[in-house]
Amino acid sequence: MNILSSALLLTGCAFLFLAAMGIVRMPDLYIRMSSSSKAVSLGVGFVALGLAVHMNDSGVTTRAFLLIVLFLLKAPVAAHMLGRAAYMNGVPLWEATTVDDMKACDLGGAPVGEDTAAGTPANGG
Amino acid sequence: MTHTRARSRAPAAFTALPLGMLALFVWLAATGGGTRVVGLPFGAEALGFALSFRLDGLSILFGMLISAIGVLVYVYAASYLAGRDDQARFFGWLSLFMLAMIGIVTAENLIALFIFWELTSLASWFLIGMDHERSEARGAALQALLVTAGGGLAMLAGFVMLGSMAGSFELSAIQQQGDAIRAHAHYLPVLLLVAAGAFTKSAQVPFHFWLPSAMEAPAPVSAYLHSATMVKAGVFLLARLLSVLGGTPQWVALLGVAGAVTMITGAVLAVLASDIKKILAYSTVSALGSLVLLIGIGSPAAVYAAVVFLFAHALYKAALFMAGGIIDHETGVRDVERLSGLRRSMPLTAAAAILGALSLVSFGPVLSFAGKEMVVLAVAGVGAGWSTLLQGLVYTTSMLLATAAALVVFRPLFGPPDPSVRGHDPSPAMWLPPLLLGASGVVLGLIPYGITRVLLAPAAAAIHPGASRLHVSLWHGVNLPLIMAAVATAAGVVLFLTRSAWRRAAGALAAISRFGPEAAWNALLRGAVSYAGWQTRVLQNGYLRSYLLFIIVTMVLLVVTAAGDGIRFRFAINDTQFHEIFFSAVIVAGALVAVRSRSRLGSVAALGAVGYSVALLYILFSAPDLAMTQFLIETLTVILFVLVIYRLPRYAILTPPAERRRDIALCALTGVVIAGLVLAAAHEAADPSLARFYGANSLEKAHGRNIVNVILVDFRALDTLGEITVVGVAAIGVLALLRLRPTAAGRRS
Amino acid sequence: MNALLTLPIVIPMLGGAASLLAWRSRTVQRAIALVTSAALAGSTIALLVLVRADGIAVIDVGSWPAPFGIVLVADLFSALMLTVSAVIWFAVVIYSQASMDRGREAYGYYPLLSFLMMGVCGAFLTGDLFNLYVWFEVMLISSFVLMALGGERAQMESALKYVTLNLLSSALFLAGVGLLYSVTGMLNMAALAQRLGGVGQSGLVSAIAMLFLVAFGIKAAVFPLFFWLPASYHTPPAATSAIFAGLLTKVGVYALIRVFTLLFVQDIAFTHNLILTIAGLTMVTGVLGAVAQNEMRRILSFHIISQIGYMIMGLGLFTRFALAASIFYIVHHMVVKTNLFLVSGVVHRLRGTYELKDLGGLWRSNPLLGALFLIAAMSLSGIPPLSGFFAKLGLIIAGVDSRQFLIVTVALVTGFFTLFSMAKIWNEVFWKAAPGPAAGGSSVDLRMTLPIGALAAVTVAIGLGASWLFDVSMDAAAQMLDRNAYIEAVLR
Amino acid sequence: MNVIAICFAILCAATLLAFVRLVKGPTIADRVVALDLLAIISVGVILVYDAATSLPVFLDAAIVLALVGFAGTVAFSKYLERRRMR
Amino acid sequence: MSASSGFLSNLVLAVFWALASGRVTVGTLVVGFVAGFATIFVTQRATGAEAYTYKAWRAVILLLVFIRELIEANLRLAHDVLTPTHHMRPAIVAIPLDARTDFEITLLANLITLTPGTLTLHVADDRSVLYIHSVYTPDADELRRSVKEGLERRILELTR
Amino acid sequence: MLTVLPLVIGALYAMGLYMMLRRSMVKLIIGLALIGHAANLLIFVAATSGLVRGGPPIIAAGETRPGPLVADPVPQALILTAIVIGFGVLAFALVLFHRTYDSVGTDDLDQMTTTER
Amino acid sequence: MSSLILRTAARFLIPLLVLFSFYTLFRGHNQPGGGFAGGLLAATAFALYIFAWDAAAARRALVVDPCVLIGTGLMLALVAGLLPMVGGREFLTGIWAKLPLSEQSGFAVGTPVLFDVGVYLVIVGSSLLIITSLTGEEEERH
Ligand code: NA
Ligand code: NA
Repeated sequence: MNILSSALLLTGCAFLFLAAMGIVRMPDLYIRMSSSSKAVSLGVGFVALGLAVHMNDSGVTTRAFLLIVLFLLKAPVAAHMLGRAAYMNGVPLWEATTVDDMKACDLGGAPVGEDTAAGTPANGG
Repeated sequence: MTHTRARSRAPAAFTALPLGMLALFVWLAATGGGTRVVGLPFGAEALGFALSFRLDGLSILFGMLISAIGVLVYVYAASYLAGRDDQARFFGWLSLFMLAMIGIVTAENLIALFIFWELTSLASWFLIGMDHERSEARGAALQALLVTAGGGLAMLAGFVMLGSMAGSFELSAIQQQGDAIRAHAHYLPVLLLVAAGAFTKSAQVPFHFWLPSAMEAPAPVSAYLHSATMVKAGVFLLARLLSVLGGTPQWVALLGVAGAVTMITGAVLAVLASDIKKILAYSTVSALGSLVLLIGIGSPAAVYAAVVFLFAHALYKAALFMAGGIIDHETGVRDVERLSGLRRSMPLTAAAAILGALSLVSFGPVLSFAGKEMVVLAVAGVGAGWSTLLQGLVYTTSMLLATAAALVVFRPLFGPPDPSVRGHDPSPAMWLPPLLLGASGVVLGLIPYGITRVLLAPAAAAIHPGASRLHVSLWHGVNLPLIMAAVATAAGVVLFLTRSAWRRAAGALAAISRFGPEAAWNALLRGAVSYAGWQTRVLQNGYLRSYLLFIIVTMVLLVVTAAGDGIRFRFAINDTQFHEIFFSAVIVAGALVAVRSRSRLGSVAALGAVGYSVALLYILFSAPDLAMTQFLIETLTVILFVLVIYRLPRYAILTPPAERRRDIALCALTGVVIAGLVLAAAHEAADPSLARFYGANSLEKAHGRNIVNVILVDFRALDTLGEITVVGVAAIGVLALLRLRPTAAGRRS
Repeated sequence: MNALLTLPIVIPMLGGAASLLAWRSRTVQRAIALVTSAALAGSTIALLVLVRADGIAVIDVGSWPAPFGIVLVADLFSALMLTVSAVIWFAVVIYSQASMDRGREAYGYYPLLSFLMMGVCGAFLTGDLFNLYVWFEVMLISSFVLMALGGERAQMESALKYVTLNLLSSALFLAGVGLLYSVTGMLNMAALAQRLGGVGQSGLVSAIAMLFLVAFGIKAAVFPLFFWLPASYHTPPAATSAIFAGLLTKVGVYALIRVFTLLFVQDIAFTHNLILTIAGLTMVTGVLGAVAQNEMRRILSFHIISQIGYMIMGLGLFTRFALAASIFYIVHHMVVKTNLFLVSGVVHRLRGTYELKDLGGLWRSNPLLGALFLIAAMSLSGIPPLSGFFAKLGLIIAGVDSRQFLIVTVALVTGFFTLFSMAKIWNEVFWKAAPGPAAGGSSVDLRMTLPIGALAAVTVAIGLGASWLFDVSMDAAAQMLDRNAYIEAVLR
Repeated sequence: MNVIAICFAILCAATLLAFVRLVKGPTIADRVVALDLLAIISVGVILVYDAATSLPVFLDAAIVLALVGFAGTVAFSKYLERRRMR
Repeated sequence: MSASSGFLSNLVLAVFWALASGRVTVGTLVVGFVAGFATIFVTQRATGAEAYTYKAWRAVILLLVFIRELIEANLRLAHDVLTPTHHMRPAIVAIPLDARTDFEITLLANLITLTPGTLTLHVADDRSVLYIHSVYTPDADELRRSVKEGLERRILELTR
Repeated sequence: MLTVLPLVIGALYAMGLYMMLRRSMVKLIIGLALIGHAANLLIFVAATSGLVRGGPPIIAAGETRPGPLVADPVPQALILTAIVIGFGVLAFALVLFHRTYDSVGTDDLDQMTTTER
Repeated sequence: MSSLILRTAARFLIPLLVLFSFYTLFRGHNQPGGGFAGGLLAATAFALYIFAWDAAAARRALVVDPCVLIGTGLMLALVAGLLPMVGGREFLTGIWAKLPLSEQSGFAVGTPVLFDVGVYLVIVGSSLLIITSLTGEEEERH
């Protein structure tokens, strides 16, 4: 394990850890997704690079690149889809949010709280 | 029960069968002598069953009786049932009965005997139930079937035990080992079981109640099955096994008591009844009782008496039933108190009835008189104090039977003609058979020598070798039995004349029948049905949870008791790394979240996490194919869950806490048990030759480096063939479930 | 020999796959079903003749030698079961052509039936324990779909319970296979039979045996694991219940017998006495369940359970004669029980109901149906000379010879109550006058009466030919008890 | 070799955090994000494991998981959309 | 000669290079591509491949700009995640779009989402507006300008 | 791990069975899924090679046999089959439960006793 | 209500997924993959197609009716099993033919590969049938 691959692996894992911290600490869903989707692509990117360097094998390298490209494409699309759906579902924005230009188009539905804390008291069953 | 009197051509075809049988037995009797065993190449050797027949004096006597009376019954029935659309069905069952009855009396192999025995019960069920639209007929038929079949099952057990004791079901083999069997530890149970079969068939108390209710059957059936033949099957069986099971104190006591009690009970009930067929039925019960008593005594005299009495009884009782049938058929009335003065309008039927009644009284120039005498002599021969009691019982019975005879004959025929009850003699086919039977009682009584030498003596000898030296004669000179018979008959007539006094008082006696055996039997059945209802409600209660509990508890109990102490564990934590334990913990934690989560989607997401962690474990322990498939399947499962669950309601039901604690405890225990098993199994060193073989041949023979995939598509391709079928069928199932809905109109569920 | 052993699996699969390809056309599917079921009947009979002549037939699937590949093994017991199953399938296919509604036929009734048979035949033939699990799953998923096909509410509810309880059984089965592999490193039954004796911890093998007892006990519907059966068998159409009644539980019984004669014979005092107790309890609870019912098919469903008690009684007694009696009993019962359900289907077609209180008058309107019902019902009740009598006789003789008088008594008492409830059906459905106007005509499609008649004829034939079948059963039992013969045949 | 151990430790911590969000929720979308992150962390674990064992064999599993994880998230999003419209 | 045909010729050159070097591997192909680009760049006037080289250059710049923003925002966000106090002022901003085609809008949206702190929420049905949730938006107009000037312009240069 | 995994298996069986005993259909099917995982892990632990790290049963390029320290491929093949079968059956069960809810109107299993009363 | 971004991405991703699914199928014999993984990947691709557009479009795009796909797959697996029996070998025996490509990456074609393709078709057909039935039924609701 040479220095470069170790470094890459560690930074990759660090970014993944950051992503995890992000989704726990951030106040609302959208900020969590913002912080996690970037860290995720960087995180996996670095780890994949680290692996490619460590293995130094063309097959591995190409597949690592394929993985990185995949992530660069899928992460934003997934984040976008989820963000949009969450917004349409009335997932609340953090109160510090200043402007909401999207309120104009009637996408935002009333917060349907099946699973929200405010949902009716479902029980263990 | 009047029927249109359409003249139907007598179905001659059917009568051919009894005639043929009669011819056969006449030929057999003629060429008689000794015991001939004829085996047919049929049966199941491994089961010890062979269709072999024994033709000796006893079987020929019964065969003759069955076929002779059979001919007369067929002729009688042809016109009795004229105009009914189910005649063919009737004669079908009657023929099945006759052949089966002949089968019983000629069977050499106990299993063959049992087969014929059950067939007679089956035929009797259908014959009693001919008028199956009437619920009374159905009830009577079912009762008869169940009582006799129930007894039959016990008898089967007896036969099987007897067969295993003797090493064969062949009577000849069994009869040779009489002493060994009598001394065998299982002698008493065998006796009781065989007796159960005989007593139910031959309507001994307390199993007698089915016979009177079997009178729902048409007259020919009552005349044939429930007097002359079928009910005698039990007596025949006991006679047949006398040499094997007889002679022991238990035999004598069991048959003696049962016979005596049945004899007297039958007689008493006969005089209390007013329906002509019921009276005759009870008198038959009494006759069967005396026959069982005689077989119980088992002395040569008793055996001979039984043979003579049995033969005589078959003739006159069939005659009386046929006569009774004609009266019922013509006038539609069966109550003796309302019948009166029919001798003028139905002279020939009256003649038959009188002859029959005479034999029923068994006093005067009739064969049954000789039989009665021999019964008295046999009973007298019994040692110790018993003979006086038994003689007393015999005379009381003959007194009561005399009264019964009077009831049946005197008022209906000799009373003043009653304009409201009209009737006249039917066609000769109906009155000739009873007349012949009645007359034969007298003729054979006067000159018994022919019948004795040809039939009765050989039959008695077949039952008990010592019986062959005796002889039958009408006239033994004026001796005590003669005087006593006269006194009994007279007393019977007196009793008849004073019947109006005691019959009303005796009506109260009928009330006790509520506690009689029939009531007990019905209570038993009702009890069984209600218990069945309760048990099914408790076990099959419809709650899926209770079914699951049954399974889990059974599994845990069985596994724990089976494991006992024969299990060893070995705990080894040292070889694990942190992240492996961590992901295992994630699996358990994920499952816990899925269990406790309030929201369905929360549970599904947690389930997804569990699935992913399991896949990670597969990665960590070198199973790439597995992990890949698990990731794919887990995601598709989560997607399916989402698509389906989204329409289901939220969790709304809370099971009571006590129940939840119980479930938690039970499931925890199950988890411990399974974990224990896995640990113990891991402790056993297993032979890795499969893995070695696959490793060696995967590339060279199967052209593949990925051993797991090679196993799936080559080494164990049959598994995969089945597996893809499962997936294919599941998919069709999903399509069918979603697309095929019950059309509101089309479907009556 | 190679083809004969493979055909029972290939023919149904071909039929099923071809039917899927002909998904759009009902008539083609019906034709395929007829052809394949006839072909299967032919090939299984040929296999039976072969096995009867040359003894155990074995082939290594994929030419991989045992214990590495999967083997297909046909001893007399499996060949017998295959033949009877094929005959039943053929009968039910013909019956279904007349009785099955258009909707179900359009949504895969025939391919599902074929795949069910594939699972059943596979289960009877395989010599590999995990492969048996796979065939069980093929059989089960097909039965799940057949049970729910049509989507009526009653079907849904009962299918739910049927699926859940059988899935639990499969999970236990899988656990059992995993444990056995962990202990012996083998999946081939012959190899397992060799190695199980050598396992150090005796308690462990018995415990694993109990897992199999429960797993197969659920599939065979023994006490106290049978609840799925009465809850579900009376909801699908009659043809479906008929093939379920004839086959499903029998595969469970086959598996129990196979596993407790070949693999788990180390602790017979415990396991087989336990099986005997279970047999007795199954008989009693089953027949009492039937006595308590007043709907024709529920009565018949409970009878399946009580009859299963007889089949595993032979296993519990564990002598050659007892096992032979069990095999005879299974063959007899498969035919009779299928027939009774087919008859109930005709009754429903004539009167539109299965409730006894609303039925009646069929003895007058359909005497032939009555006669055929009588043959099956009386055979079930053990009335001679039909097959049921010799089956029960064999077991009673076996019981008496082994001095097990309690189970013999229970068997006889159960026989009594079986007769009681069969007579009840006869009284209510056939003898009693039809209450109210006789709803529905009295003419029945020949394609429904023909299979019933044929199966009734088979029942009579088994009765009259009891000697031949019992001898075959005795040889089959001998083969099963001679574990070394099986092991040598497979691991040659 | 301790680099791999540290990586695993970090990834375990990340998994724990993602798990916390999965449990807390509160909305479905949060759980989906958590589940998606768990999938991605699993990809990370696979890659690190590949590095540890120097066997490229598991890389395909990682690619499959990446593709499939995406499909799962999209499925949840479509579910959320439909729920609002209903 | 259009940009795409220029790209095609570049690929062909890369293949020749790999074949020339005897081993067709990923490594030789990449080197071949760079060499191919260099030759096209040098001979662009003669071969008229200006469109291709211009766009290729633009693509490289876009990539560099994106990477710069990526790293800068990640650091800011990482800081914010780790420190207890949040400095975020999130907002949902509507950005009028000049991009028209599917590819342009999707590329822009994805790049915006990828750059930390911003998440594309919705594209208006008439494709006139893009709604972005941004974590740090002290001034909405400033954000619109930086997006339009930064990423959108460079994408349009590439695609138009 | 040969001790940790059996405990996980036991826990999964316990929780799966507990969920199956609940009155809600959804919990029942989640229980079935958990038990599915448990049964698969049970076979995985049964490997004759024990739990091998970094030894996938794949023959390396240039070799004709797998290395010495390789995981037992048999359980992996069995589990793969069991997983796919489990998926098929679970998919059907899911749709069946959904259709049952449609026709019965509730997902409370205690209300589904009509076919047996 | 489907999103433009998803559709554009799908236009690129779905072909990639399908390509990867064939890749997984055909290398399955030597590398992790095979009929199951390949089939499930193709099913995932199709699921994406449904989410990007809608179930009705998906069914139209699907040339073959899933039931027929399943039938073909089963038939193919059966044929792969029966072929060796023509030569007298046992059911499902692997019969191999060596295509003259270079030794190292020689592409051997045998009945097990055909069998694996059968598995692939059944898995794809079944998954599609399940997903289209569920999503189709879903859309009928609205
Ligand atoms: Na082990
Ligand atoms: Na961003």
